[in-house]
Amino acid sequence: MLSEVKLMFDQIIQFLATGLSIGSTYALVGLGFAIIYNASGVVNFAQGEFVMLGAMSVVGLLGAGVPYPLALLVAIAIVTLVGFSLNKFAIEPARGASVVATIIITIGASILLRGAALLIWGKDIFSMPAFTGDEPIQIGAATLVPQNLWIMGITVILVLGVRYFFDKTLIGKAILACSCNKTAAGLVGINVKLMLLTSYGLSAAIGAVAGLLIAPIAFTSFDAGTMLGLKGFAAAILGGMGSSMGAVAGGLVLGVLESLGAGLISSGYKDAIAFVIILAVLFFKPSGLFGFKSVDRV
Amino acid sequence: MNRLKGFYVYAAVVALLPILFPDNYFVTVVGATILLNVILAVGLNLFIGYAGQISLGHAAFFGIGAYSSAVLTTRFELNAWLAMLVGLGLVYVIANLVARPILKLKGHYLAMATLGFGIIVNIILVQESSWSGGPDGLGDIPTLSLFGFDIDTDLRWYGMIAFFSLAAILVSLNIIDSRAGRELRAVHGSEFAAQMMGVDTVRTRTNVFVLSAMFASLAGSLFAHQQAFVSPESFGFGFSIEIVTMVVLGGMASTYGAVFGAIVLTLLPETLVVFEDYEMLIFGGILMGGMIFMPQGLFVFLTQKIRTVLNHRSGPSPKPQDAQKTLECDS
Amino acid sequence: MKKRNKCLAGMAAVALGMLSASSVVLAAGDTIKVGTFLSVTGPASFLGDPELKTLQMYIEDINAKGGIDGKQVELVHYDTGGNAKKAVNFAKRLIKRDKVDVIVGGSTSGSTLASMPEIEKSGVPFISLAGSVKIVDPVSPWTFKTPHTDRMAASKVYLDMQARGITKVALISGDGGFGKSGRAQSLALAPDFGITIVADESYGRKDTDMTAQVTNIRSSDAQAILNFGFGSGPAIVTKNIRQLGIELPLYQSHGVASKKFIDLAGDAAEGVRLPAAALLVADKLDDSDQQKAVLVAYKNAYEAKYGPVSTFGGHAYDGLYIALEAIDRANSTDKTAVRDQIEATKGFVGTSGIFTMSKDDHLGLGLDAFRMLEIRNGDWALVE
Amino acid sequence: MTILQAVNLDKHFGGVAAVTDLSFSVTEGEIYSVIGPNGAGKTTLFNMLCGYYVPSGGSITFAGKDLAGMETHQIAAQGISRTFQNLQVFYNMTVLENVMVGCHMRTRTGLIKAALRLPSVIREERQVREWSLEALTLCGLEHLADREAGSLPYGELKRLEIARALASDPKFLAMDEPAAGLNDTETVEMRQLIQRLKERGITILLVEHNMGLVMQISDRVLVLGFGCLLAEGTPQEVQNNPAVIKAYLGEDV
Repeated sequence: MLSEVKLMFDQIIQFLATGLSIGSTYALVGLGFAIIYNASGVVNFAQGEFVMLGAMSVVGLLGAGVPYPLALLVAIAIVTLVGFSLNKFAIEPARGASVVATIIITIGASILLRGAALLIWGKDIFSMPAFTGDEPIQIGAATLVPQNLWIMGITVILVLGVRYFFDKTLIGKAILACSCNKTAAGLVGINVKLMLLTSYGLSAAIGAVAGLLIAPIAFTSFDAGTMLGLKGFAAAILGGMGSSMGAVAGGLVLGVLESLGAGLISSGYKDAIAFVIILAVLFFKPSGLFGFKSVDRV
Repeated sequence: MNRLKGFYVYAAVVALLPILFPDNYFVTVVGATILLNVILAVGLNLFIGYAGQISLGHAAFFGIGAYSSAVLTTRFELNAWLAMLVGLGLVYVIANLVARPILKLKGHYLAMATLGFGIIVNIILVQESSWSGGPDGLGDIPTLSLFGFDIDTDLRWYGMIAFFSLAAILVSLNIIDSRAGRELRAVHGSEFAAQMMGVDTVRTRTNVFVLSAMFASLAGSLFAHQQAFVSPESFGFGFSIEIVTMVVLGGMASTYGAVFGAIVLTLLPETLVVFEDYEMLIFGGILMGGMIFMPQGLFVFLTQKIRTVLNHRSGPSPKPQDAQKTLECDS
Repeated sequence: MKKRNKCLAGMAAVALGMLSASSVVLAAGDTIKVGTFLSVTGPASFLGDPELKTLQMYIEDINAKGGIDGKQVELVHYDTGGNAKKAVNFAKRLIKRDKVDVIVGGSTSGSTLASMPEIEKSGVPFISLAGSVKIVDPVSPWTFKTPHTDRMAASKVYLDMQARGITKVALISGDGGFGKSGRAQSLALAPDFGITIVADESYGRKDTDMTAQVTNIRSSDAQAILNFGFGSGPAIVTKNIRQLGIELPLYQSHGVASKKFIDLAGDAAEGVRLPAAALLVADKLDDSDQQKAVLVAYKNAYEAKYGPVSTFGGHAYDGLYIALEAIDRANSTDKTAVRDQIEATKGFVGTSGIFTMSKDDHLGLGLDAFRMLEIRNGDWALVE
Repeated sequence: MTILQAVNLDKHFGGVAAVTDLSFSVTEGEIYSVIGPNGAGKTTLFNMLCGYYVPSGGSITFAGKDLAGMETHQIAAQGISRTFQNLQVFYNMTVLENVMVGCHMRTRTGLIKAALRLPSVIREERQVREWSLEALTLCGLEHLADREAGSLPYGELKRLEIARALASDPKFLAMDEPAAGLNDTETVEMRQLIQRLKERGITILLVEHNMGLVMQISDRVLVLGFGCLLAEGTPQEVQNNPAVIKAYLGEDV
């Protein structure tokens, strides 16, 4: 009896560890959603494609003989450029478009990017070497591969970095100012366009990093971004749209929910369980866990 | 009768095409798909375009309608028309049940909630294979029959779907041009002002959500009998997005816009097929370009263009749009 | 069931009467039209892509050699992107607009099953390239298939387990059509082989980590693990199993029968067993093996042009040749005649095995067509 | 006869008190104005009256009925209507349609009847059109009936809101700064319009910064300061009230 309890406990530890690792990638994708939403009020449904492009670029660069660490950096740079162009060529010209119109534009962008990836890299699934090998590590009752630790570690660093950026640096504060009131931000001399560009670049770069981190575990292919994009969106909404830290928390919660759902209830229904819980949260907190309700002045 | 001028022209075209081209794949097969999508788009347009809400899970109702018909006619050998009614009833109940919690939400939160609902329904269809047939789907669905005639050729299906599609457009036009339709648009314009005029906006939003869900359910039942086969992948997130795109790309808050969107979005992939691997790239580009350069939608864009051309011919006339623009700058 | 088949046959005959009247006029040209709809993009592109390449390569080859009965063969192709709804419309397009003589296609069971009602109604010979047993059981008059069924795969795996004395099995499957159908067959067949399923887990197509499911399997008392799925899922499962230090024998399905799986799973794939067509081990076959010549020829031709071969392209090879040989034997493209000749296929040596079809068997393969393979040193090896 | 009565109303947002212990009553048929500096709680008061905010304490009674717990549309059904400080026009409709929404409570047609467009619906539509044109005429907008609402200038939009409210045949109309942003001529027109409404027997609750307008047309005036009642009385009484003078002109005068 006691050993059964112990086994159950060990299992739950494993589920939690796995969940946190999956959740970290969701958190990064969600963070990307939150940054762009904050700066421009747009929900960028192409966020998942940044993740895919990051991983696919590394695969492509490795194939071209670029050394591993350099390939990682170049891939992030490439995706950042894609983020810049998305803002420049799709979001900026469509200023003043309705919420649904921007949703369609970003969905169009995601299809376009997927189509481009298909043409460049083909339909194959690609593997990517782990940062530091595949040898499993035992941590308490949980077994992880080193890549899991990389995922969680880099997520923590990035999240802290983003937080510092928005709280402490002038550019970060300027972006926040744009999100509150573009006209006012413009009046006090903030280059609103530049700030938007920065936030798209930043969010693309974070997406790319998420891609690099997850690919050694889950592989990559031209259509690998879609599902991660949806999960990231769910994470951002669960946390409260526009709250960066909320998105991170939302991602971690989502990952743990999925893992516990799969492990304890039913692996077939794990996504449904996660979504039911998200819906329940929204029912009681219509602006997400950490979002704030804005009151319209009438 | 001026009110329905456009409708009569459209109905005439829909009726004439198969008479002129009775054996043309693009008329009877693609045409039937277009007309089916018209039902979906026109229904969703009431919710998105007119009432100003968003739903990324509409394919779920399409699927519930389709599966109701499929399961009831194959497993319980129920009459197909009865099954269709049961499907409508089921969607009525489900839509009402989810509407209350979901419609409390606004904007992106509503988008997320409807998306989640759609995904949950899809997962159920995939997992509950004992009655749904799972991912492999359900086949051998009997066809519809009317007055003893089996609807078993593409031409007959075209006629059947055309009938319901025209009915859907007529209903939509009638509603928009009535007290109920003004309610919807008022909710979109200013929810609080609408309430102040005595509109129970929660009920209005629920009703239009349920109504557009029932349009989808009807389309689903027709789809199931037409294809004689249903599987969950036809009712997934991707298709929800496709319907929304029809509404938005065609032109929101315009019934003909939705019709136009359904036509364009059904024909586009059919034509892009020849581009093979380039299909996605081109399709994505068209979506983006369309929305960036014509944010008000294709239909509105084109009618405005035509109007400008006509106006130029008959001399300059005042443009109300300009006045609107100045106002937007003021506020 | 029987009654319905008769009914269908009757309907088909009527439809055929109407169709053949028109097709005589249209097919009077001197090409044989082979229609195909495949999942060249989308989640099942790993099936559709080699299938299309195979069809294109061999039709070009046949035409270069003078065609069939002096007629050139024309391929009409549409990409379904793995979407069943599109498959139905493209099947209609092939039949109504392109007026093809025979259809060889349908990469996934979903797209095949979806388009079957339409094809059966129109009465066009159809050779499916998808796995599910439902396609040919019960037999429909116009539909055939070339790949082994999932039921055969499960049987083959269970036989191997029996030989190793395994009675408790943990099942894990993808939640796509292939995985779900394979799971159903595995559950249904287990008692016949004295096997108990002690864990039954599943995963989504785009899941990135299956550790939670594998953890549950670890705590069951399974003696072996069986995974039905395709795409990246099985490779992730394989890696997760190793990560959690599980040493149990791991069986995969024929869904991973391509070199890609070994690439993706890497070292973790060592020792994995799976039932697959002999194509993967063509070079290692005994020279006396009837199939060897065909396999080596296909493998060399494909690899010279496109890279590593998979068994999926082989299904298209089998389908194409069964169809064309039937047309050749029928000396016409009359649909009933061609269908009857396909049914009369006897001892056709294909990549998946040796086909002998009949009115009641629209697959024509036996369990022996499957070979049990094991991954050793990053390559396939035959299990004796 | 008292038509509206507020007793000990309180409203605070978090720690900030917007309205404190406010009591007053409005008599049927009068023009009752509420004035006070910005942030005195006038709009908050309006929003509580209309059910947009829930009062933190106290009660509002209208024609003998407690409004507590009623939703905005239920309050509207009691015969209360309002106009908005920040315009809430339905920009996605024509001028006439805007006003037709106002007739909502006087008609019945639901979705199903509308979908089938039964003869009763057509009759009702005709009636609604008639009522709406009447309201537009009263506000001097009948010539703009078919224009898109978005194309109207500010002053006319203000009158459109009044026409829309009128179409609901209200007993009581709350107007939130109807003259704000209007030029002198428009203000005069607005004053005349408000007086016409009064003549039709509509009780008016007016919030306004234009003191000239308020003092000219009000029967009674309530002065708010920091959410509290400073004074109440006829325009003359209020103008001479030392507390009011202090609040408006500062401590030292």
